[in-house]
Amino acid sequence: MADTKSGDINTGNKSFSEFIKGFWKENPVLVMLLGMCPTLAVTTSAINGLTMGLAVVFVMTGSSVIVSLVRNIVPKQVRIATFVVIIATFVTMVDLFLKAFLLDLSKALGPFIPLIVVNCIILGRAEAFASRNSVWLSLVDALGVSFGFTVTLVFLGGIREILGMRTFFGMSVLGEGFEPWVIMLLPPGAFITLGFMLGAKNLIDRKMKERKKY
Amino acid sequence: MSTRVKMILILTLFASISGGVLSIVYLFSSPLIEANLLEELKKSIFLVVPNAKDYDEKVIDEITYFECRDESGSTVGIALPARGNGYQGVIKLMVGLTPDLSRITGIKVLEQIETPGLGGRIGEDSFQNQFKGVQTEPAVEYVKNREPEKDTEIQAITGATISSRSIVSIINKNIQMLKDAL
Amino acid sequence: MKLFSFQGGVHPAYRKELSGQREIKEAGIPEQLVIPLSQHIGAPCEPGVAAGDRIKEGQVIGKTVSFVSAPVHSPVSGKVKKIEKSFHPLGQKVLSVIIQPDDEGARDYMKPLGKNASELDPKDILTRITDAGIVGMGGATFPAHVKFSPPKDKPIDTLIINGCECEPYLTADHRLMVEMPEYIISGAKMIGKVLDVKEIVIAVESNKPDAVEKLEKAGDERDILCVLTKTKYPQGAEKMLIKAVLNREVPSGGLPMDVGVVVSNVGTALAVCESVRDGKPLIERVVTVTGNGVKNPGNFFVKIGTPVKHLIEQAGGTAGNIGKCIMGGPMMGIAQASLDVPVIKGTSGILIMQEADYMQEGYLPCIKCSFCVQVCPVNLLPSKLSVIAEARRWDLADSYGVNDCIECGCCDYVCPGKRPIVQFIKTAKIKVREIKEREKK
Amino acid sequence: MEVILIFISAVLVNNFVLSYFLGICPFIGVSDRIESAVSMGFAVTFVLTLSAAITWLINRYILIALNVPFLEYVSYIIVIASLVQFVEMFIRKTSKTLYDALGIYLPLITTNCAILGLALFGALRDYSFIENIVFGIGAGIGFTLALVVMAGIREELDLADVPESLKGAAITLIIAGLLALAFMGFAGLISA
Amino acid sequence: MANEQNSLILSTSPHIKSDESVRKIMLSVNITLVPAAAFSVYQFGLYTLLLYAVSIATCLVSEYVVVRLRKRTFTLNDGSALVTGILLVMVLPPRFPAYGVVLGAFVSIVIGKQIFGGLGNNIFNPALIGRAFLAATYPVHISQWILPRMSAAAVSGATPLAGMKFDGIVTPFSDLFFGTVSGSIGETSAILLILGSLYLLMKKYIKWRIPASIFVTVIVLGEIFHLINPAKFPGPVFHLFAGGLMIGALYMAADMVTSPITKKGCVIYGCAIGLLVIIIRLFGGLAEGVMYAILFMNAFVPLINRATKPRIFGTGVNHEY
Amino acid sequence: MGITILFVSLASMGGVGLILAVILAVADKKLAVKEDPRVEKALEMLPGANCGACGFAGCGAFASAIAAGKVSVDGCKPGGIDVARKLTELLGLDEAVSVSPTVARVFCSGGIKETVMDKVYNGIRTCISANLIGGEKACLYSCIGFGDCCEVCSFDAIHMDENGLPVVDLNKCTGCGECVKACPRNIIGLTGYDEVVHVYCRSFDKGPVAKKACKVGCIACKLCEKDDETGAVKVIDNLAVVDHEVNKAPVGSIRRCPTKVIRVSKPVSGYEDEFKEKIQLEAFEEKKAGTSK
Repeated sequence: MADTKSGDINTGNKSFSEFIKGFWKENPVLVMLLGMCPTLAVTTSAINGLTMGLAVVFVMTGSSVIVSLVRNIVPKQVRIATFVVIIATFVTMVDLFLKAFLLDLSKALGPFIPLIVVNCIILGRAEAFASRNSVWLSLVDALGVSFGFTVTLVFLGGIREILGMRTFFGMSVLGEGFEPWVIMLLPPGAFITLGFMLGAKNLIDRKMKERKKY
Repeated sequence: MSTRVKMILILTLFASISGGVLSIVYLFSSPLIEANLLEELKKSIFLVVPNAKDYDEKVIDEITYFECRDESGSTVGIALPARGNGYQGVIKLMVGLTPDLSRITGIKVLEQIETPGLGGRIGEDSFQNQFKGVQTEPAVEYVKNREPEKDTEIQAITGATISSRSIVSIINKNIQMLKDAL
Repeated sequence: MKLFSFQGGVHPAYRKELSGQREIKEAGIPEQLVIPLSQHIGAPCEPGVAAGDRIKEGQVIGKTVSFVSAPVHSPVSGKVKKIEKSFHPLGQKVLSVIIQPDDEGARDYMKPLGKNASELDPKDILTRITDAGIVGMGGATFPAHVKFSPPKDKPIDTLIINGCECEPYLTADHRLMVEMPEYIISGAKMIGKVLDVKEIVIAVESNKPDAVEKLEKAGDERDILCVLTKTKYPQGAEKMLIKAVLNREVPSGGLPMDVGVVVSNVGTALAVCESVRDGKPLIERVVTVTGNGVKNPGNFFVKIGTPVKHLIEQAGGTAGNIGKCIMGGPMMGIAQASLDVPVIKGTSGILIMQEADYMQEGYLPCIKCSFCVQVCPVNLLPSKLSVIAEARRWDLADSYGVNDCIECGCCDYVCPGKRPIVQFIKTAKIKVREIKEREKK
Repeated sequence: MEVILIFISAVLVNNFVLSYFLGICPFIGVSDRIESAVSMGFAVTFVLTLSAAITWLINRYILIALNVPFLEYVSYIIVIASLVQFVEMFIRKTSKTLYDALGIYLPLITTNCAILGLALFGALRDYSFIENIVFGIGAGIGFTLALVVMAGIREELDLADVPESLKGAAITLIIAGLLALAFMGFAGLISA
Repeated sequence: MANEQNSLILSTSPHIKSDESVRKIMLSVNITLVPAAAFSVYQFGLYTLLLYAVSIATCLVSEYVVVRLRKRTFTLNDGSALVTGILLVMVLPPRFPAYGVVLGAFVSIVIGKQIFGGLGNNIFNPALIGRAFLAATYPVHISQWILPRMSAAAVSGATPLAGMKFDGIVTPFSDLFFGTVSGSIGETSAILLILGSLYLLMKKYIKWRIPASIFVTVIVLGEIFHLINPAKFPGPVFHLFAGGLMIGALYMAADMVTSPITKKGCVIYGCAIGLLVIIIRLFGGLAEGVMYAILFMNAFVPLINRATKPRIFGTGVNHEY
Repeated sequence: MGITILFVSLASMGGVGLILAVILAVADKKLAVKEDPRVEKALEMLPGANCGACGFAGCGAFASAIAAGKVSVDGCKPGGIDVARKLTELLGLDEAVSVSPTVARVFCSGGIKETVMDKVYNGIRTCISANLIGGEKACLYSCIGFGDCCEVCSFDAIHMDENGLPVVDLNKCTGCGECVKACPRNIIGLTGYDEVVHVYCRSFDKGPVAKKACKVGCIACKLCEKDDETGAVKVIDNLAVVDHEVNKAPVGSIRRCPTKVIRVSKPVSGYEDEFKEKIQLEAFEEKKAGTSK
């Protein structure tokens, strides 16, 4: 995946490029199609997206670091089991934290906070990256990917919130004249919006590639 | 050390570390969480039973309800948690009743996943407030496209007959169950 | 009378009135004849003459080299001009003998065997059929003697003489049946004798009652049964005809003989009769020249090797701006690239269409109307096949039975999106074969 | 009756994929061919049913009995992960054909949110043991249904002129949205 | 090098084509919809005419724009967008806001049809996608009914199905048949829809097995439930003529592009739609389920087609004779 | 209370972990299945285009075959020599691999401008379909020009030019041979990188016929044979053929050819040196001057 052959971000600073690639080139949602479940489920508003994103940032950095630390002592047969235990521990922490301090958000995100455990992004990065790289690189990678994830979630949540409720982060953005599209808050709206986001990304990529060619 | 022994050790170790860490976190957070939950419960109870200042949790025939008292300690009403299926999924309510269960003093929708903007409007105050003072005998009813006439009637949300009907039937069912139990 | 029929099929405008009532005329001898050495399915012949040789009418000019092949005879007396690769109606270039006719009229026919089938030895008849270079004249051009010698484990009980002529426009077989019923009946009996069948059935479409009348009059009720089939295309397709008349289904990938049947065209029966009775090899056939691109459509006795151009002149010359020249009928015929191609043994008609007739301008995506599914006589899903071929998913084509397609063109005809379904299927067939061959390696 | 409602709800009204967004990753990944969709569906249904039973037992006899509810996620996931791994090893050893048909999908199932989601929802709703198993089967069938239908549509669209940028995951998501729209007709079936 | 004047045209057989065309089919569908559409304008007022105009215009413009953007051959004149535009309005409530219709028409064409690759490739019926999208987008507007001009007296504006479901009111058969009831713009008059579709059936532009099997299933199941509990469940005739069953079965379920191509498949598809209609109408939360039943079954069409591939001639039979 | 929970958690999770770990350990022992780890590694080395040029269903199947030693390491055409070397290393083979890289070349020069179009084709615009009835051009051996070859190329290495002829981008071409398979008239062939002199015509028609159909076809005049000092060029069956075993450029033939169908192709980047060795630069320069006119 991480082929640097095309080398379009060649800053010479490897950790920076590891960080930045999670936003576009290896965006976990739009390119790797990982973590779809929370992406679709919680993005009824931008704030939900942001919270979920930050929760993932925490879990991911935490578990990446730990996984990277213990990567050499875990035998391969129990690798996945061990990794998920580590991840689940962090998730439970987040969950308890939200319940203790941010009850409303915790309720809004419902069972999707625990489902971070099985968010393929985290396990995927743990397997593919953290279990093979140093702690520092794993940390940077985790931060990059999880921030990419967060940005995507906020974006998707923003679109759905604006069209579905006329607001963005609770602030009214579309006037009273616009009748909210309820569908945006429902599952079909989530699927369709994300589908078109993916399409738009592919389109932009293709246009950029074409421009490069000529 | 053979891989298999190592395997067993590692997994056991990680699992218990995880258990340990979490229990510590839990010990710190659980008072906060419990306080939160209690606060919420109180809020909903006091909302549906006006004048209530305190309550006792009671269980009868596996039905939990809250008997509410005012400052003087006399019973001013009963708060009954109710649940049932709505249009899309489970609806959870808190229903406030007069001590003799004859009238509703208020309701509060605690959880619901009805269609936003349609059935979801059962969560709006304008809908919930209708229930204040509604008689429960013989049963709560809903009417459509016109103003309620009788004391037992509330007006359904336009276009969301099912959700309105669900609320009404959940209330009726749970009150009936409580009545039978008492 | 019961009309025999099958599932599916279409009924396009038949346009048989253009040439149906015209008696068969002699087309005469053209200035030059081009006789391809491969006019049949199977191994091409080797030239039996050299450039400059003088030859007689009926003389062998192409010799067979294997069993599945048929010799080629000179249709005229004259001189061999040259032997070179030349355009064949099927599109490729094949080795052909080019003959400059003279007016000496020298003949070299075989010895007549006799008139009456019952008095003849089946072996003699079969040898004669082999020597006369007779092939299936309905268009398939499969060497007749091969068809008439089925393996021992495949007994034949029924011979069907195919007089359906379901292709629109064509009337050659119709005229033959009306004008020469005795020959056809006697030819049918000869073939029946060779195959030792229990029953001979002549199947004619219900739009040719005059032909049936003549045939019935000529034939002997006890020996030969005339049946009427429903007028619809492709009633004359071998498999459909067997299904309609006998309700037997030729297995997928199999031949009529797998169900104990041999089907022969009326033209073939005529040719067999002529070769046995008169010793005349297959050097001439009836061709319908029709379509609105010619002034006087009609039916002609044509020497094999006559260029299309000559026939158009015989039919009164071209009318309007010619768009297409089709060898065969409009449903299964082959569009020709030039008017110089010769008539071969399998040519039943030449259809000249004006440019205006030919309307096709691109095609639409499949709208799944299922018209094609309803008309497909072999129960395929042509629409699906066409879409598969369009998307180049050759791997799927096989599982949708592309090789069972008989290319009758019904699907293509009814398609409201004007999709070239048959071409898609033909392409897919080629690709599937290619891939299979590659896998075998 | 309750059991039937749970089943219908899990299959149609609150389909795991189309209204809870559970198991989207394999839904997108494995829905390109009908054969693999069917295999995947069976594998998921099997694991769902099995884990519905096991997680119910854990919930009842460890989490509630020992009063350690905060260990819910960790204990569920460790069991699920091990279970899937065990099943994979078992199938691989016992049946080559089954492994070829299902085995390759099994590792994917560990990270299938549907499994953990089922355990969590089941615990949340206080289902009885039987109800929980029915819920598991229903969820599995619902998942299979959505997956197979999607595979059928995608095979069809393979032959269609879909806009280049929408090919693959994008069009799959949009179709999922349209399917979710179609499934909305079943809303209210459980309220009767 | 320039073509010579007398070059011949080459193409594979067959060289003749029937005079059916996609355009002809689509236009026939449009024309046969006209009586019911005209009746709807009379019944619900000129406002519906505006909706028709807006819907058709949006459909045509969206189709034009998308096709241009995709640089594909221009298919506007095949008339399929027109069909979508008309049908979309026919299944909406009479006072649906015009901006909603614009959105619905746009969604029908773009999401319902063009993203699948345009004409012939869509999996779902575009008009129904538009309708379902609008139902989810504007849930309030989609359930607001008005009384038609020739109302048969009922007081409330509820549709016969909603009246039956929620209030137990049975609308007389003749009102249903002639369409003097409340309901979606174009669905009320069963007689006009049947008359229109007769021509299409005659021309075989409708796969007759689909509406036939829908009707049979609805009648049989309706009768069974009616027998079980006549008070709660209305009779089969009511089911047949109430709500959108007629327009759904004749014009939407039988839509060529989104229905099975095999004969057996059509029957299975029709029966399943009938079954779902009855289930949703009798047990679901909605009063009317035709639209969802059709959309749901549209998704199954590829599977149905695959499962009902006809037996190819000469395969799978005993060849002994 | 706190301590109890801590102990209970430690014990319960530890217990669960222990039980599961034991089960997995036992399963690992009892249910172990051996698999060649090299398959996965080999797969990683392959280009992953699943082009099928190796004759297997895809890269995965090829990787299995490689690991099983069933197929030679140079089986992957697109991967070329690099992949072959890596695979050799992986398998621990000693043998030195020498893969001669190949590229596709189009052996027809008759585009729209040069070839006579004497018929109108009406049907599917693909070569394979058009070939069913002969296409539009008079020459039956010519490029049909509908671009089937471009369509099948996974590497974006072949495109149609304005003259309706496909042009191979030699730097992108991997020699997988998909275009060769796609061309119904066999005018695309795989040739070595370093084989630079070719006859760009595949017509077996006799001189006059070929001449009538196309301005730039081989007319079998045999002048190339006459002027060939190397003995590499022969006219067989009305078509000139260059024998690449004769490792010298037939400069005389290139100069003499009246229709210029014997030509020198451009060198592939990275192979310029070998190219220079094979052919005297002089001939190449002359050719360049010729085309720029």
